[in-house]
Amino acid sequence: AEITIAVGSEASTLDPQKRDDGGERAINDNIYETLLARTPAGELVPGLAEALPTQVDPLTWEFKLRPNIKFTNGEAFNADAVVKSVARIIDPNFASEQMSYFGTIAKAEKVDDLTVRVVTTGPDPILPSRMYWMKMVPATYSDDPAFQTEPAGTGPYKLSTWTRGQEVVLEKNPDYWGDAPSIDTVRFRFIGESGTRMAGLMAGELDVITNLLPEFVESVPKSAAVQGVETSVIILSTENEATKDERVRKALNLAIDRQALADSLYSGFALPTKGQLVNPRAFGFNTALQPYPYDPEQAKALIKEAGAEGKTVTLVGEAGRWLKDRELIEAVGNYWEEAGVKVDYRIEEFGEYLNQLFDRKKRPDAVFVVNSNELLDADREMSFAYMPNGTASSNNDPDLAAWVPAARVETDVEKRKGIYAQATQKAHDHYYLVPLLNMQDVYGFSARLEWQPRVDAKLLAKEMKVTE
Amino acid sequence: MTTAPATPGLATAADPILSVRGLSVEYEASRPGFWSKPTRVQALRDISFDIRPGETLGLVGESGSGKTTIGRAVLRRIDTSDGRILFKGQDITNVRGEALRKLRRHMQLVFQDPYASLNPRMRVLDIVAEPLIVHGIVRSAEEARDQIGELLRLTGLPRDAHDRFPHAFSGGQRQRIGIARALALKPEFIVADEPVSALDVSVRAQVVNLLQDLQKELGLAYLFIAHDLSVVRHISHRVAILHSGRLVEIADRDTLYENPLHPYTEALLSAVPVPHPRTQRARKRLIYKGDIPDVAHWPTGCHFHARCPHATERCSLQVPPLVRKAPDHQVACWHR
Amino acid sequence: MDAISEMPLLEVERLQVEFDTRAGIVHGLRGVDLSIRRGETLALVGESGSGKSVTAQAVMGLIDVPGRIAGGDIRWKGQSLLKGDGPRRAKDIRGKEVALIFQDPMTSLNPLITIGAQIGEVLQRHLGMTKAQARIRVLELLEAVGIPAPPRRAAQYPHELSGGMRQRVMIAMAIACEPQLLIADEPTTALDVTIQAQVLELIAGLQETLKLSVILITHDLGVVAGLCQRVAVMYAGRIVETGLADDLFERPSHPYTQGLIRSTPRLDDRLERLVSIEGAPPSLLAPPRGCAFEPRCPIAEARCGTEPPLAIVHAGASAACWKPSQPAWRDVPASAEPAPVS
Amino acid sequence: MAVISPAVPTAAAKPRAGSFSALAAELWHDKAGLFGFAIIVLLIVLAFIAPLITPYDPALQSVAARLKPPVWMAKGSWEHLLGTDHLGRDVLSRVMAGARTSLIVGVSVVLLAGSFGVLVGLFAGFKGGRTDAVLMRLVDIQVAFPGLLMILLIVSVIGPSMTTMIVVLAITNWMIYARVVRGIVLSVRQTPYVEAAEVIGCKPARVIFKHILPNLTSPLLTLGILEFTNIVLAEAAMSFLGLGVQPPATSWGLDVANGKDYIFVAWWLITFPGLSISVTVLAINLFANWLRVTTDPQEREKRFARAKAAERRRAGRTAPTPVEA
Amino acid sequence: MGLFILRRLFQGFLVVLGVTLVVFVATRMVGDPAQVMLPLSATAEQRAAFEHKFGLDRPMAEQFVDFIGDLATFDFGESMWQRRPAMDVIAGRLPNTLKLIAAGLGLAIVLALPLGALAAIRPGGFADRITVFLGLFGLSLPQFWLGLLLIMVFAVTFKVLPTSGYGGWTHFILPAVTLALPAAARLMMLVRSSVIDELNQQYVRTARAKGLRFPQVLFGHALRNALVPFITLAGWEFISALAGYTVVVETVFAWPGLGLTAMQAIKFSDLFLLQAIVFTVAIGIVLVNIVLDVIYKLIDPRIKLA
Ligand SMILES: Nc1ncnc2c1ncn2[C@@H]1O[C@H](COP(=O)(O)OP(=O)(O)OP(=O)(O)O)[C@@H](O)[C@H]1O
Ligand SMILES: Nc1ncnc2c1ncn2[C@@H]1O[C@H](COP(=O)(O)OP(=O)(O)OP(=O)(O)O)[C@@H](O)[C@H]1O
Ligand SMILES: [Mg+2]
Ligand SMILES: [Mg+2]
Ligand code: NI
Repeated sequence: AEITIAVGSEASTLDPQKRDDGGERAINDNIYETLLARTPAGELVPGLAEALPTQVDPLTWEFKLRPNIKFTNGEAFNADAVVKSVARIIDPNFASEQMSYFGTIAKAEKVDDLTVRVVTTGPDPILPSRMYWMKMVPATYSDDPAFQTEPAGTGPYKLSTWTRGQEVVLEKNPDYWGDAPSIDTVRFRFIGESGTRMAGLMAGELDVITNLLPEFVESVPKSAAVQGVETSVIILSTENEATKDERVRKALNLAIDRQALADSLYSGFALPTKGQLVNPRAFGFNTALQPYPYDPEQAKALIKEAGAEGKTVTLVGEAGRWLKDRELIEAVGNYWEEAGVKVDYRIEEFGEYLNQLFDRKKRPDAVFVVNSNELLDADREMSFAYMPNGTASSNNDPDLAAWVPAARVETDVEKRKGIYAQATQKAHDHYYLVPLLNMQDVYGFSARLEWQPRVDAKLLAKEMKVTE
Repeated sequence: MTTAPATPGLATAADPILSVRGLSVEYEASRPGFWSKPTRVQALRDISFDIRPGETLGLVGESGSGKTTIGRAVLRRIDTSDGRILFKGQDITNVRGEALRKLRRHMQLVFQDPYASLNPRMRVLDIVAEPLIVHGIVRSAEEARDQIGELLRLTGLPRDAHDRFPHAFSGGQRQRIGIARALALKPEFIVADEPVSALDVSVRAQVVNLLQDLQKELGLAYLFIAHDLSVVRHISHRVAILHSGRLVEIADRDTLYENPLHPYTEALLSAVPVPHPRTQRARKRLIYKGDIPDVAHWPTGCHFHARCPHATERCSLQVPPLVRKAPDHQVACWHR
Repeated sequence: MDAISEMPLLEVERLQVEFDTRAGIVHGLRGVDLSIRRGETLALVGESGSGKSVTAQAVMGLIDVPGRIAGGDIRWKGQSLLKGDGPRRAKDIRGKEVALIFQDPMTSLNPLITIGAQIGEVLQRHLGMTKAQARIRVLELLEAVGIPAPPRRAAQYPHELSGGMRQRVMIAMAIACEPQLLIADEPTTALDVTIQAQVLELIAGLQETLKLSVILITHDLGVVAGLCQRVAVMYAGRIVETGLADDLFERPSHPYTQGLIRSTPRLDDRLERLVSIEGAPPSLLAPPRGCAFEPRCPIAEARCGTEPPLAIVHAGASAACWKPSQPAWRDVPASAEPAPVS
Repeated sequence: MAVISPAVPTAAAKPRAGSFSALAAELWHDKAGLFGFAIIVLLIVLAFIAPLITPYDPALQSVAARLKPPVWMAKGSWEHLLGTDHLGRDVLSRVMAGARTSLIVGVSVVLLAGSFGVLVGLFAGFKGGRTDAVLMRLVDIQVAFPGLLMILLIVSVIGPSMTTMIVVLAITNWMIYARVVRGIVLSVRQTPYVEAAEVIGCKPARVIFKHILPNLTSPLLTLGILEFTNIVLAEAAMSFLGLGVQPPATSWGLDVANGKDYIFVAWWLITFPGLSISVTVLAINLFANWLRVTTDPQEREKRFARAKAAERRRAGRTAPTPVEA
Repeated sequence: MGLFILRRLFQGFLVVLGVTLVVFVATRMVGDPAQVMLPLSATAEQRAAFEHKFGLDRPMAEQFVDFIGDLATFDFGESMWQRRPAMDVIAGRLPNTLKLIAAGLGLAIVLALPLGALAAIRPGGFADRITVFLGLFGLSLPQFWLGLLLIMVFAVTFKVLPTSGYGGWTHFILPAVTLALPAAARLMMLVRSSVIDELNQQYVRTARAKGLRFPQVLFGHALRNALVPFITLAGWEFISALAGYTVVVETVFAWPGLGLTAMQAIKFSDLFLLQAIVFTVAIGIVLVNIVLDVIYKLIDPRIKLA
């Protein structure tokens, strides 16, 4: 059988280790594999490794590999391939954009043909999660320039054709080590406009479209949703005139009816955050926290009390990158205005938006971001938005500054969890963030397609089926 | 009735109001590229003549021969490439800017097309008063109303013409408005570029007569450009014949009409039809084959040699100079 | 004369043409009567706006919005071109049997087509010639109108020719199908005197060799004098006088004709003061009920308030005037008195 | 032969040509032009009083009342005549408010680009020679510059906003005015009455403003109006691409862009603003068409005559013989 | 003629140079590509490495000298977004856009010529009023709206044509129509008015006086002479389509063309790709202009190519 999947942007290369973009990932997830995998629900399971890794010492993890696996170019998958894959991706000259996932890895060592040790620069509790993200490439062929356009992996599919600007076609890998997939040919088409994608699905040209607008669930032949890895948040600055008063920050949190936003704007395909940015599926999620309540009266009162009535809050955001980003920003701003502040919307072009986001010296009062966490570990949110001097954070809480790095090297699972609980609680109590919604990924399917979408948002064709 | 026939010598006594000496004019025809030099066409070559106060010099020539160009050069509307223009003894060849604007008070132009030469959006009063305004003589048209009324009377326009627009007038009347405008500054010299060519025969006379009357009354000098030899005969004291950018003959009116020397003048005179069947049929007409030479590709030698029945080798090589054959008769031909 | 007994080639009867304008209806032609016989040369003269061109255009079927023929008839060899199946027949007559030359040779030729092709078109249309046949004939025609080096000229575009040459091309085009009638609408006004003489000579020559009838439209009485046998004078959309050229110039009957001749400057006379007809032609928006010349006529009287018919004044001459042949101006030559036909 | 001349009726009293009432009457007879004119008037009125009469604040969101269909549909209600958008804003109010944006952007761009282009054109046409050549070459370069790419570039440098858009559109649209004006100036300069003005000693400024400029008004008016339609469309396209007006301001293009994702569930989101653009542009085009003919005396006469001819043809069916006037 | 083309090529070269310089400066101001290209979480070292790799850490003047040097060899560096030579990216996209323009403009011309001529036969008549109204209507449709509408009707509802993408000839129909309609309307209105103008010319009277049949007057004379302004506008349509105005259509129909690529290049602050695109398009425009001049000359013998 043959299916067509629409993705928003085209892969710029098919080298699985080079770039960090969705178009490339969607395709290579079907061609390449990683040492560890996840079940559709998000649980770590063995992949190319025979079992979960064992920890030799705080810095060293040992992996046992499955035997008798070959890349589609004929090379064997063995310890050499793993060593090469690791060495390649962390080579500074290679300048992989995925380095942010693998910054802690020092090297990989071959023990024997089917045993590899991965060494980290410091204690790294989430190394297994990281290895779930690193695609294995063949030891020799990966140096060939042709590798960028003619991939060779161990996965269930291999590249058939790539017509630039139009489509990539994958066909079944006949020598796949695992269960043979039921779909023979997978066609990826690149369609940027969501309206056009919808049209394609309605016209029966497409089988799977991603980022389906929740409103359309009713109209498409079939749909499915899954708790996704993206969480929207507004980061408040603790320095700025308007938002340095904790009462104001609290008011801004209480002013928003998250449930209403989730129900109407996202037609229920989103959940109010539980008072934190950390993804509910991720390690480090604080189950003790409750969502900020919707209390417009108290919000108004707090604003008044803080003397912030009529003050201007600058809300920086962008449009078009994330699902309903502009609408969400406008809706939140609207709630805030009802609470009594004035909102200066700054919907910037993406480059300029990033400038503002990264500008450490001049933090905007409020910045809208959507955080995504593919590794499903709280470290991501912590270093992004919680820890002072994090990529996007706007507070200078000394506790958070100390805790987050500590947790990063804490290999004792329970202790680590404890530190994250402290950190999320502190941020919650001081209202550093306005966590908004945990988004769900909504997919539209053709009538014949059957598939359970995955938490990690991978589009794995081998799990799909069609009924004719 | 007029001063002209009885006293052809009268004007000679005075110094010329306008002297043109060796005038040449070139036009920029086109500029092939931004950086390249424009190609030039010679429109006039080595023109010399005088006009005395109160005198009319008729200028006749075929279309494209450069009549308008002479008028424009004399009025300093275009730059000369060679030669000098003296107005009342003063060299005006290179005046420009404010000095030129001042000069405009003394020399004026009457146009050929009575329809196109009046701004359709202005009242007659505004049109005629404009020269006075721009030279700071009056501040507004209304202030000049009486003065303009006098001009309108002089040019034979109805008294109520002031507040009407040009389109309400006939061709002859419009031409009178144009003349009134030219007279507003009391100039001594007027270039009239085919002022009657666009008018019907039945009204043509009105304008010609008006110009003559004004000359008598105000002592004006005219450069009267026309291609109609019959009209020129009635108004001019002297006549100059222009042929493709050169003067070929210039003479006292009666001399020229009765005793033309240049073969081109002869051809011209004989080609003019006479509105009388028997006379016309009886006339001996000189019809020369061939076309008028094109400015862009002037022939060498005498420009007329290709059509001239008397042409010899010499005519096609050397340009004949304008030589004086009689006290008031100059001609440019190797054979006369 | 033979020609006189023959049936007229073209007859125009009580032709009325009107133009719709926002200011009102312009009565361009107000009942024009005209006829021309085989081999005859007729001059149509009159002031600007008197309706000369409109008459020619009406004959050629070129009256177009805003104009329209409001009454009267045009007959070609006795058969109407306006009524019945006339309009259809007219399509084959125009361009073939009747041809027209326009005043302005500069704009009357298509600038993008070689003159050879433009002449050839007529031949292909009316004589069914092939392109190749037409090409040969074109060269003959160019030769006939006195254009040197026809093969080279035929391949040129209008802008490469001088005004006189273009007018010759127009003439070649007009005589291509050997028409019986040539209407020339001011064929020489745009040309210089010396070239004008050449063109007139050419038309006269062709008229002789091809036995053409010619209607020559002009306002230059000098041109008329040299070329035409008969003259029709138009004023304000009507013919006010017709007659043989020699007679008409010597003894103009209608005061307007008298005025016209009187105000035409002559090369051979020495009058120092030109004379003119005072006043202006009437507006054709609301033409007067009576004689249109009445306001300008020095000898007008009460009955001129009604329109005079075009009536025979003496043999071969008619005039639309209540007081024909009376000198309207004192300085009009004495010969204006009625005289026996010579 | 005796021709009895038909009685000629004196011209009936007519409104003076060119007078205001004559113009109005003419417009009244051209139904398409009248329609255009009416819509334009409506648009202008809307733009001025929209804030006073919109049923809701166009930026007022109501998350609870999202995507309500127009009143005539099954789930529609009288509260929102044209329904609501994805944020629960009233579509009718937004369409009304969008008129203001279109008008502001259109008028400002036309004025800005127009005045600059006119200045350049006047200068080039009047000075002539090298100045003319340099200026026109500049125009050429700008014309050869990939227009939309330029817009995209500038917007990404300065960031999108209404002001940016106005400036950018002005920068990329002035050339046409320069060319047209230069052409007219060159030809008008040749007309004898302008030459006459120079000969009597008018200073250049007077020549330009008193004698040349009046000739420009009607072609410029027509050009400006037609350009206005282009600007309305360009504004919409830019907003569609996300480079135009920024919220909470509204614009028809922005609304179509916002609504396009909802095309399958809420057709009214793109339909009403889209239709507004179309109708506005169509109306302006119709009016400009009428205006172009009206300001061209020759065309105007022809239009009149054609109308008369058509009238006569219709009348002719009942009375076939031509009536003698 | 050869000389003329040479001279025009030289002038064109200057124009292209000017355009490229403007773009060089403008692109440096667009934004920091390192921020845009790298993930939000990229470290400072990664950003520095990125900038170094593309030479963005050097002084502007130095970059500029290099840029000019490379220009001579048509080397625009590597697209940061696609990580392959910018010219390769363009080579892949430009043909698609050209094909789209050719299809759209061809359709527009095929529609405009006969309709415009038909309308001009009797101005104010029935056919004229219908075509003028249709023309004005076509002018008034925003392209993005039209495109979405067409997809809805023909691809989704009737399922007779593909919704989007590039492929066989069926894929061309909707985008080409969307591109063609406004252009066809503009061209049609132009044909109409210039044929009306030409029909009023004296030479048409001559043609009629010659007794030519109306079709020959219309097609052999009036329409033919109306071609000069027509070619001008058609060329202008081509140029503006080339200059990026296809981007709307490309966006709506997911057409892998240059306009869309330019949009993306800007979105990703891909300086090198952007420079290359502008350069290519400018060259294209210059070439089209030269071709137009030659066509003018072929149509109108009065035009001197000097
Ligand atoms: N602005 C100009 N640029 C280039 N050539 C010009 C220009 N004006 C006139 N010429 C040329 O100079 C020559 C003389 O022109 P001019 O207008 O003086 O002739 P003219 O005798 O007045 O003709 P006409 O009787 O037609 O008015 C003509 O051949 C004309 O083509
Ligand atoms: N298209 C038109 N619209 C309105 N009136 C017209 C039109 N064409 C001609 N006329 C009127 O018809 C009358 C006759 O015009 P016509 O062209 O026949 O004059 P003419 O005798 O040929 O004059 P000329 O000597 O100037 O060529 C004029 O009064 C003119 O105003
Ligand atoms: Mg002249
Ligand atoms: Mg005429
Ligand atoms: Ni009678």
